[in-house]
Amino acid sequence: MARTISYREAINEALAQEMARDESVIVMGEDNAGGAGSPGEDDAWGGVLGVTKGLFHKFPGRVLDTPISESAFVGAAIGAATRGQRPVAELMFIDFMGVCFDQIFNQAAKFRYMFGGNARTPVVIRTMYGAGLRAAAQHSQCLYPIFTHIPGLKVVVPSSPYEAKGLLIQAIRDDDPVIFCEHKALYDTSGDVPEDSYTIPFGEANVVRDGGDVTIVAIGRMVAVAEEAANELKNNKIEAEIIDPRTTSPLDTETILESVENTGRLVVVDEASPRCNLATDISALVAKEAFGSLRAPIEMVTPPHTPVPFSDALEDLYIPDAQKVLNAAKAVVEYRR
Amino acid sequence: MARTISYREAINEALAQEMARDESVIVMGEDNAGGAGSPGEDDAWGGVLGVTKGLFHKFPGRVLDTPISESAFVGAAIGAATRGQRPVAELMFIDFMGVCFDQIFNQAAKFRYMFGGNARTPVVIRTMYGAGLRAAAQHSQCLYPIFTHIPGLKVVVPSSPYEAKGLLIQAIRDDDPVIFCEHKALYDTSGDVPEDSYTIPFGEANVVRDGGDVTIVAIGRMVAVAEEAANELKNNKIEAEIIDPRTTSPLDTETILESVENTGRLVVVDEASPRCNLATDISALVAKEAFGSLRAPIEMVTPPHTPVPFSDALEDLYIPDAQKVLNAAKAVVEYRR
Amino acid sequence: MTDTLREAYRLMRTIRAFEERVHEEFATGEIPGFVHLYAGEEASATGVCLHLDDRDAIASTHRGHGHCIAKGVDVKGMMAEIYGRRTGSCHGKGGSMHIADLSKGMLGANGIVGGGPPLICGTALAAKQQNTGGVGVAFFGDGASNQGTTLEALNLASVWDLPAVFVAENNGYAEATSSSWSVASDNIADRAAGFGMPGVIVDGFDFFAVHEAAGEAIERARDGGGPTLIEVKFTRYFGHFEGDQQTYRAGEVADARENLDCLKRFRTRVTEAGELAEQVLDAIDAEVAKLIEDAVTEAKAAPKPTKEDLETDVYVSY
Amino acid sequence: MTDTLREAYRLMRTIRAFEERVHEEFATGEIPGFVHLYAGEEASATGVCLHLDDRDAIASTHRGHGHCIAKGVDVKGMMAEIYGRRTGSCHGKGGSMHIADLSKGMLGANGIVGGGPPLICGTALAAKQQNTGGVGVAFFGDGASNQGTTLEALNLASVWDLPAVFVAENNGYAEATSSSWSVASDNIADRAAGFGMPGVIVDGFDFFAVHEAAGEAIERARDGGGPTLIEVKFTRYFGHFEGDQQTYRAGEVADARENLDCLKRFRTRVTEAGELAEQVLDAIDAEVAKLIEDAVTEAKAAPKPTKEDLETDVYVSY
Ligand SMILES: Cc1ncc(C[n+]2csc(CCOP(=O)(O)OP(=O)(O)O)c2C)c(N)n1
Ligand SMILES: Cc1ncc(C[n+]2csc(CCOP(=O)(O)OP(=O)(O)O)c2C)c(N)n1
Ligand SMILES: [Mg+2]
Ligand SMILES: [Mg+2]
Repeated sequence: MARTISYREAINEALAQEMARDESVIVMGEDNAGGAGSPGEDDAWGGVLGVTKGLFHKFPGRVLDTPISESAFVGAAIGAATRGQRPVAELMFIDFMGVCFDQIFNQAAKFRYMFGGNARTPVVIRTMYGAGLRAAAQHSQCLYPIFTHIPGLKVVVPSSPYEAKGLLIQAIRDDDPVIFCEHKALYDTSGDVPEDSYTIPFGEANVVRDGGDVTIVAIGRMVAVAEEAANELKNNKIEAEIIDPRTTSPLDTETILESVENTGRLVVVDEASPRCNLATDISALVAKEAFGSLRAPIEMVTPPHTPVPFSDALEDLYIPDAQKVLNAAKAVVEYRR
Repeated sequence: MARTISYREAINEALAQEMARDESVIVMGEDNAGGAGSPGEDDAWGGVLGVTKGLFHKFPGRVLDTPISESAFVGAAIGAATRGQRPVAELMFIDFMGVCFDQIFNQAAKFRYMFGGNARTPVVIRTMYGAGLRAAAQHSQCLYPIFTHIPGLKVVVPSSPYEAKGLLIQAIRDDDPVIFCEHKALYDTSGDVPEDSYTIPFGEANVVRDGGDVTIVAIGRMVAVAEEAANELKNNKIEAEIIDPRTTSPLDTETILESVENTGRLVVVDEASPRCNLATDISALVAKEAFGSLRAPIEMVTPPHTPVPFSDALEDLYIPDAQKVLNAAKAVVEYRR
Repeated sequence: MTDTLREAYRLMRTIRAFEERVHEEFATGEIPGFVHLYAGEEASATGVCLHLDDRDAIASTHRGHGHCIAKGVDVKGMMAEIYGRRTGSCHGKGGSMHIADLSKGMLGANGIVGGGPPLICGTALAAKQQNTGGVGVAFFGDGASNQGTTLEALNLASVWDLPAVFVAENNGYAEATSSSWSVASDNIADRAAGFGMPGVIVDGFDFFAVHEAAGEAIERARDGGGPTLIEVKFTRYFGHFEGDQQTYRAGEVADARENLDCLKRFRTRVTEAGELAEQVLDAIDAEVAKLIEDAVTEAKAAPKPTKEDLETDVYVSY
Repeated sequence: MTDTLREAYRLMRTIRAFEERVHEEFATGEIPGFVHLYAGEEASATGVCLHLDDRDAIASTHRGHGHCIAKGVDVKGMMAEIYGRRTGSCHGKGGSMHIADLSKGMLGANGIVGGGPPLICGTALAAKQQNTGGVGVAFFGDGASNQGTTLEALNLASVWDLPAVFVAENNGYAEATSSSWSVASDNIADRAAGFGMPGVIVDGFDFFAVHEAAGEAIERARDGGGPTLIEVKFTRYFGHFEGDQQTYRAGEVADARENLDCLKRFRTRVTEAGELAEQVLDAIDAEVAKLIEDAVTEAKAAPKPTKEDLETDVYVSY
């Protein structure tokens, strides 16, 4: 039965259900319980934005607080994954990957290949990304293009509570290292989510909305922005098809290419910095594989090539919004060679 | 006057000339002299492949060995850059960025923006990238797409001794943080290099070869691979224009677009892993900005989405070669809608 | 000496008043983003920075307001920055976690735990290369003392024999996690020996203790005697960030505010010793109150940055 | 006990013979890539790993051959791997720097200095969660002791009270850089106190000393007594990697080979004590020589991987 719950609750529920189902699932991160060694409440935080709250008492000994030592505890999650655990480590903000990236991209991601197939590293790294909370340049980045670049990693970018739950359960059961990217501005959004456990397979895009005039591929929080734009486009008699890849690695190239073969037009909406991001990745895919169907330039809607600004006035300009998607879609639909 | 010297010598000469010219230039890295605290020779290594050899005695006190603490010494270079030095720090292999990326992308790259323009961080990080030396998965990566993704960084990828010298001198004089990527398989290649100091401006591509049938954009060591292919293409009566961007950030979009407007066909050759790399970046640029001129799908020649294998037999298959470039170029030239 | 005392009090009072006010203003919802307050810890920034001058640089943390004020960053610019205004220290682009003024040797608050210590190896190296007699000071928390970047920096500073001082501000918590749990040694200062430098522990509520320990370390650094690790122990008065319910804590804050407060102790000591009169201190309080009031008023009235500002300041040239 | 001694000698001799032979073969130009030899350090890997069994995991370094052999990785597979053959431990995909056998609890040589210690916190955590009595052992060099990842791992292991042992193999150099310079404390073991664990120093040329210290640490770990840092001091016999001219060194290697060599000392001690006969040791030498000879012959004759192998083994499923 589906109820309406938040993205935060959906993630918490996925963790709780998998922990109940499989003893080898453990959770770790800074203040994932909160209060280690402190005189007061011992599940005081449940992560900085409360996502893991309550798990500590439900699963004694399986929710571990950590020192601020991301290399050590992310590495520990990886090491434990090679020895029969299914750890879910929380990298509080994706922006902190710079202090622990080695363990992720040179260790976890490469074990299986370097060791000739003789390794299995079922670790999940949950991490919070994205702009919108006035958290400034070091706490607002997307950075999933960097993880997508790395062979050996899987990268998940859930756009709603429903995707968050199903994709996280899949991530935990998956035998490869997974980077699970949660948009901080989505935690308080709600949606219908089945109570029972379910998985959403990786590499299968969701066609959020059908339409024959233009294909809009949008990542993570940008899916909602694309939907807003599509509603407006409809008023302009333009039917947009919206594709949410859900995982950027693997990427469901087929669904994207089929759609563009039908519409002939593509807009990619990516909140990540514009160089070497998913917008370029998907544009390039289409320019190579569906060139014959393309009837207009491929538009990319992204932020500018700048760090994320602090001031609300600037951050609102920085983040791609529905108006920019609308303009891009109109431009490609109206394009004449 | 130009002489023939190696890529390694060109880099060494650039460092020596800038150190002689400007007292604030200092060099640091693991064994950049080599022999600190040891009983024998005190300039024993000059870096792991001898690139900085000899500078230690020429510039007393200005070539610093470091412990294996990349975060600390790369951070130190960055901190020193904010206080009047022009440090050139060596990150021995670009693959090691995972233990020090934070200092590069959250500190150096963002200072100027976060501080509202009130910062200047003239640091150069020299680093060795690329496959071909049977150095396996953790010592053979390209990774410049990751740095290119980050606003605030400049990224340089010299393809020859001539570019190496001119671009490194520019990097040292530049007031922004620069990632200077040296291909390890190029160190022993030679070319004509002026003895006098000179700079090559950033963001200005080099048109290595003119041609009207197809544009080949190639990065770093791939320029030579593209040239090999172009010679073969000529035998097939296909004239390829080869563009070496020289810097991936800033990128000389104009030269690339102009060329494609003329040829109508594009092949991008990038040694980096295929997802979210420079090949996708440049493809996307062209699919957006020069769509009207495009007469064929954009081909990308890259390695597969795998870590770099160790065995020579596999590594040779992994690295893009002239045959693959040739095939791609032929495919786009022969393409009929 | 009276001047120093007066200045010490003025700085500590300014920090306290600034933070108490930001705390109030944050509750109104007008201040965007994450804000971490330094109230209770004033003696550390002040006791250290009073020894510093233009040759010297400091690196701060996410809890940076106190360090900024102590190193001389303009208070009105800071307040405007926290409000995201164009008139702010960083023109509204940085916010609370990134206030900086490089012209004052203030290398920035830092959103990355452990981000500062490596940078300070660099400013100290620059001072050494340029023979200025300058020192670099890295402030970092107990939580940051477990970050590899911090530990590497301690070793590098020793190996390079740098004029650097590492100030570990142990306020008992990293977010909700107790330092008694997260720091595996009894004291952070116990780590100094492993990196070849002296380690000192001081009572962070006692301005004079901090001032003295910092003075020794900084003098040694200036004289070529290498780095020192100083652990300052105290408590923060507010939550980790504004909004923190602090259910992990017991009554330590009330006790500290009542019995240990650095401003109270300072006042008692200097008045009892006859070094400064109550009226002098009261006058400073009034002066500071006005400054903060004006800072808030001006910040609220100031314009926000605009479209034209979005893409500037990324590079010096591009 | 005799069995243990025999096994100890066999392992040390195997490592020595393996490395001496790789040294010779590398000179012929047939071995691709970077190769770092462990000769001289045999007592460390052997003295530690003899205490380990299937419950236990180790993480190694770029100088990994010795750890692999001591933890039971197949020698022929290793040799084939170094030659880049399809029959190698990693099917030719890893090479010298990445030999691993997870089924044996050998988590891999590692091309990243400091890569292993965090992983070992994880294997130790897994053992603890699963209550197997297993331990995790991280081998790392003096150079790696300055890498933040290593230092963080020490603290985490203490904080989580993990059954882990950290073995700092101080061979005097990181590449050409002396550990007396790069490690700011007198000993790496001096760092243990700062991370709340015992620190022990042993003579790395003395198998018995290593074996005893490791035994104590591993027993304590298995019993829930938490982690230990053991510093093993010795010298590597070859250059940092094959090709290193070693101009930074003085006569320490000749001296060590002559007077300190772990195999020589072991032989003298066990024969003089009447624990093992010369003939027994000679027989092991002969057996090992044949093994290595066969390993090289087979490796050279083995096929290389092919196009079909290039894109496999990236993911379990994709
Ligand atoms: C690398 C990194 N990890 C985690 C965080 C999130 N974080 C911000 S402040 C903080 C606690 C810091 O504790 P401490 O160093 O003791 O400083 P305090 O807040 O007590 O002043 C944490 C975990 C971060 N900003 N950077
Ligand atoms: C993060 C990282 N930095 C630098 C290197 C290059 N490197 C490989 S081995 C080595 C020296 C290691 O010294 P030590 O830890 O003492 O081990 P030893 O070689 O003496 O066994 C260096 C600097 C690396 N592989 N990884
Ligand atoms: Mg703290
Ligand atoms: Mg060593």
